[in-house]
Amino acid sequence: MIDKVFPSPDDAIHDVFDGAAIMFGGFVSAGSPSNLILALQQRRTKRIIAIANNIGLGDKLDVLCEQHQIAKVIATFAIRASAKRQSLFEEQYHRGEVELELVPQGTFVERIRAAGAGIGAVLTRTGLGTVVQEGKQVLTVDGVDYLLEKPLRADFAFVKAWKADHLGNLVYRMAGRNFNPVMAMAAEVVIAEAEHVVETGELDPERVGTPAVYVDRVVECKPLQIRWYG
Amino acid sequence: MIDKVFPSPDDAIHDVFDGAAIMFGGFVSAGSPSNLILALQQRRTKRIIAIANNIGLGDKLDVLCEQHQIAKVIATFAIRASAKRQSLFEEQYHRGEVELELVPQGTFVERIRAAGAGIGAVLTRTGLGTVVQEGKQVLTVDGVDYLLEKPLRADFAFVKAWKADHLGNLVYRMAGRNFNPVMAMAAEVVIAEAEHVVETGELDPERVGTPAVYVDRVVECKPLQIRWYG
Amino acid sequence: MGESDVIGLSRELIALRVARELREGMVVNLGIGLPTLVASFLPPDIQVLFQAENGILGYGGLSETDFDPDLINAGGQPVTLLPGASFFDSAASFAMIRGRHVDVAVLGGLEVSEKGDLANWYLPARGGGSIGGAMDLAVGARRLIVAMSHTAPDGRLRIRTQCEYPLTAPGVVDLIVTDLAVIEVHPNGLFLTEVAPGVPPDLVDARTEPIMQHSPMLKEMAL
Amino acid sequence: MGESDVIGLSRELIALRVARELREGMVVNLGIGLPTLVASFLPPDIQVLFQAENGILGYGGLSETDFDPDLINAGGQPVTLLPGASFFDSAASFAMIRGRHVDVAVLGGLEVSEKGDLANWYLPARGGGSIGGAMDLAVGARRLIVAMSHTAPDGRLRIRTQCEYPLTAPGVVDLIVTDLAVIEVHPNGLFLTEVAPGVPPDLVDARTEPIMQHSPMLKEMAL
Repeated sequence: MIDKVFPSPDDAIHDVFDGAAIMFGGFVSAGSPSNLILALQQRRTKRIIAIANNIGLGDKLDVLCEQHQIAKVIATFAIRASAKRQSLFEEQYHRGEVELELVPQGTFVERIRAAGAGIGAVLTRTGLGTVVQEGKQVLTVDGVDYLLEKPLRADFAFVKAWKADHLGNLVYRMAGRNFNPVMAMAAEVVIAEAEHVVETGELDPERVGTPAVYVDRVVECKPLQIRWYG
Repeated sequence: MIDKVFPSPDDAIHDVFDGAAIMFGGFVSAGSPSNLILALQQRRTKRIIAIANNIGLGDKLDVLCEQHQIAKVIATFAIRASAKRQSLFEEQYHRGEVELELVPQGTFVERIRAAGAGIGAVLTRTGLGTVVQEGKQVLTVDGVDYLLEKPLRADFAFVKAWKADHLGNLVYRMAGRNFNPVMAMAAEVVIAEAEHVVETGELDPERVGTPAVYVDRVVECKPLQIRWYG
Repeated sequence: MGESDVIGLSRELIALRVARELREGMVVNLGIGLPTLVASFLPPDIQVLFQAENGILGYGGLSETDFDPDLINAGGQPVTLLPGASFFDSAASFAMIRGRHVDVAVLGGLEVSEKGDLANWYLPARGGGSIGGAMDLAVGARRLIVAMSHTAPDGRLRIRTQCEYPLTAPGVVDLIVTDLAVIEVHPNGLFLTEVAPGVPPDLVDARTEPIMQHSPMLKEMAL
Repeated sequence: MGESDVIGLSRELIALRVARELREGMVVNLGIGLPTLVASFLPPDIQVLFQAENGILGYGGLSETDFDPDLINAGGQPVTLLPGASFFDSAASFAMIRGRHVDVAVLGGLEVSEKGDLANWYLPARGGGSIGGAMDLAVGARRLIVAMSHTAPDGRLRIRTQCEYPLTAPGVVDLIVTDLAVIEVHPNGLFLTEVAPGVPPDLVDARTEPIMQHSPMLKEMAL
């Protein structure tokens, strides 16, 4: 019987290498693979290219900046409107110590989906006439201009589910879906933390949000609380 | 309170006009809006452009050929391997009475999704080096060739759900999903037949397959049995 | 400046005025900040579906009681669910937005040009900013309402001939609602249709860089 | 021709030979017709996930009892579910296929060229055909196995220097399993690796248009 369950977050991420591009699911407090991120901090993996919707004060991802583990962030949300409390990432960004590629959120998720779905590029009107357009091809289809945005893939994806089975099926809860299902399609190795791991066959096939084919490893973890400073 | 429920299939399709492009959800016996199709037969709507995965002997869609209601079919499956029993559509196609645009199934569904999702075109390797490529632009992204396939939209979409609420949320059952969720995104007017209509609030938000925003009209119908000759 | 600083609408009244634009059955996305307040001022007889780009359709007010990390709006705030709500992933959410299935988006603004260009993501003072869902909402929503204070805290004009800050999207704004006025963006320029109670039209003109046409129906806002 | 017509594998034995190619944990899509039979010949100790492009991962054998219209494979046949199955829509299903998440696709064939071109959708005799999911599977599957009779019922050669029928996809076939032989498609041509019990290699050569290399390990199939 196929069994993808690993005993600990550390075991589950054993082969993450320095310089790896890693996708992190989650939107602020919802569906964030916090335990896997903390295991990454423990391992002191270096020069990470972090692909995540948001990095900010209160995000577990920001913790990776403590030891300067992140070289580059590809995100939609990284610099906050208020300068009152800065994240570690913001401090390092303003000092020029980390690179930031800011992507519109719809383009971000669609580029990831394209990578997972074998689509060559995304044609979107989002970003036309803005700095997002810089260096990109504009394509006209039936008289309408679109930006050509390339697929975004990674070496690893860290995702968070509510439930998982031993086969690797994932069930999400409420707004905990967000980027997790598409990221699980777009990385070489997909590692899922789940609040509950159940026997294969116990999940309702109608409720599976990520089919087992996409998931390489599963680890059961109590979710960590995230305090977001919006 | 928003209430999208109509009393009968005929009421629900009252404004379908001659020459309309209509998407029909369903894959063979699963998730086919058979009651809406039969209402369309009753209305004798003419020159229909039918966008459906399959049309064949046993499909309710084939019934529309009895009175030559269909002018053109855009489908993935229309001509069967066996010549033993032909559908009405096949007979009319071979006599040159109806037009057929055959599309690879993955391209078919992705073109519909693109229309619904505001994506300018689909870049896919499927169809390259085949007759599907004829007349289409080939685009090279990072050294790989792709066919540029245009979005596919319609005036109406007829979809079939297991359950619906008065607000227009749809819940699908098993392989009854197929093309229904994407077609519901890609048409001006979306009409859903559902086996069970329940009060708004009774559906599990986690199980909604098509959010209410996409659905204009709902009608409760006993599903009709479909006998498929494969 | 002394007197004029206290005229005009509060943030809550701006939100209330924006809420008047919403109609039964509309799908509405509210941006972070001031726009979030709009939900609180919806007339009780109108059923609107609020979309949160992080994957909820049909959420209700903010949740005052317990915090469920999986039930938040796009600003990270805990929300409640209304009957008929649904959840979906971010790909589906932005398909909904980009595909023009959201009837109205209400966003905050830093600058709006007379051509309807919007700048609302890059903060020059911070040397950076975050795009989030703003560019997709600006381009995808069928109608875009910008809710903001008419001028910046330092008095800088925000409604301009041309935006100076990096754009969120060009030519997308349909309506501007500020503490001083309601302004429509037409193909041939800005159109002043309402002023806040006690605000003379020439004050609005003085605090708006481009020349606006005044509607023949120009009136004081009914709040 | 008389004698030779009865040599070679039955459809079931072709399916059995194909099933030997499958490994624990693989995601496998079986085309309509002969390939469907492969599921019945899977060794019991191997867990494979069968994908049906109409939106099922993890289905089992055909359902002999009652017919549920919503639980069918891509051929429209009623199937059973195995523990760990899941459902998804067609967009998600072809994302899975096109995105190279299907390890093996087994398709029927009308013609295969020495370059691995596949023709399997257009039926000249019918003046038409149906593409279905074949083109996406041919392009998207990590490994493509074609299972077919070595020659057409009228004796026409199916393994050809060039396909004459309209292509499903060029250069996609990895392995051909027929009633007579197992043939690998290499960048430099075809490679005969196995013959059916009692079938001499030169018979396979005679019924194959392009010249094949014979593997130094060429052997009779173990069934």
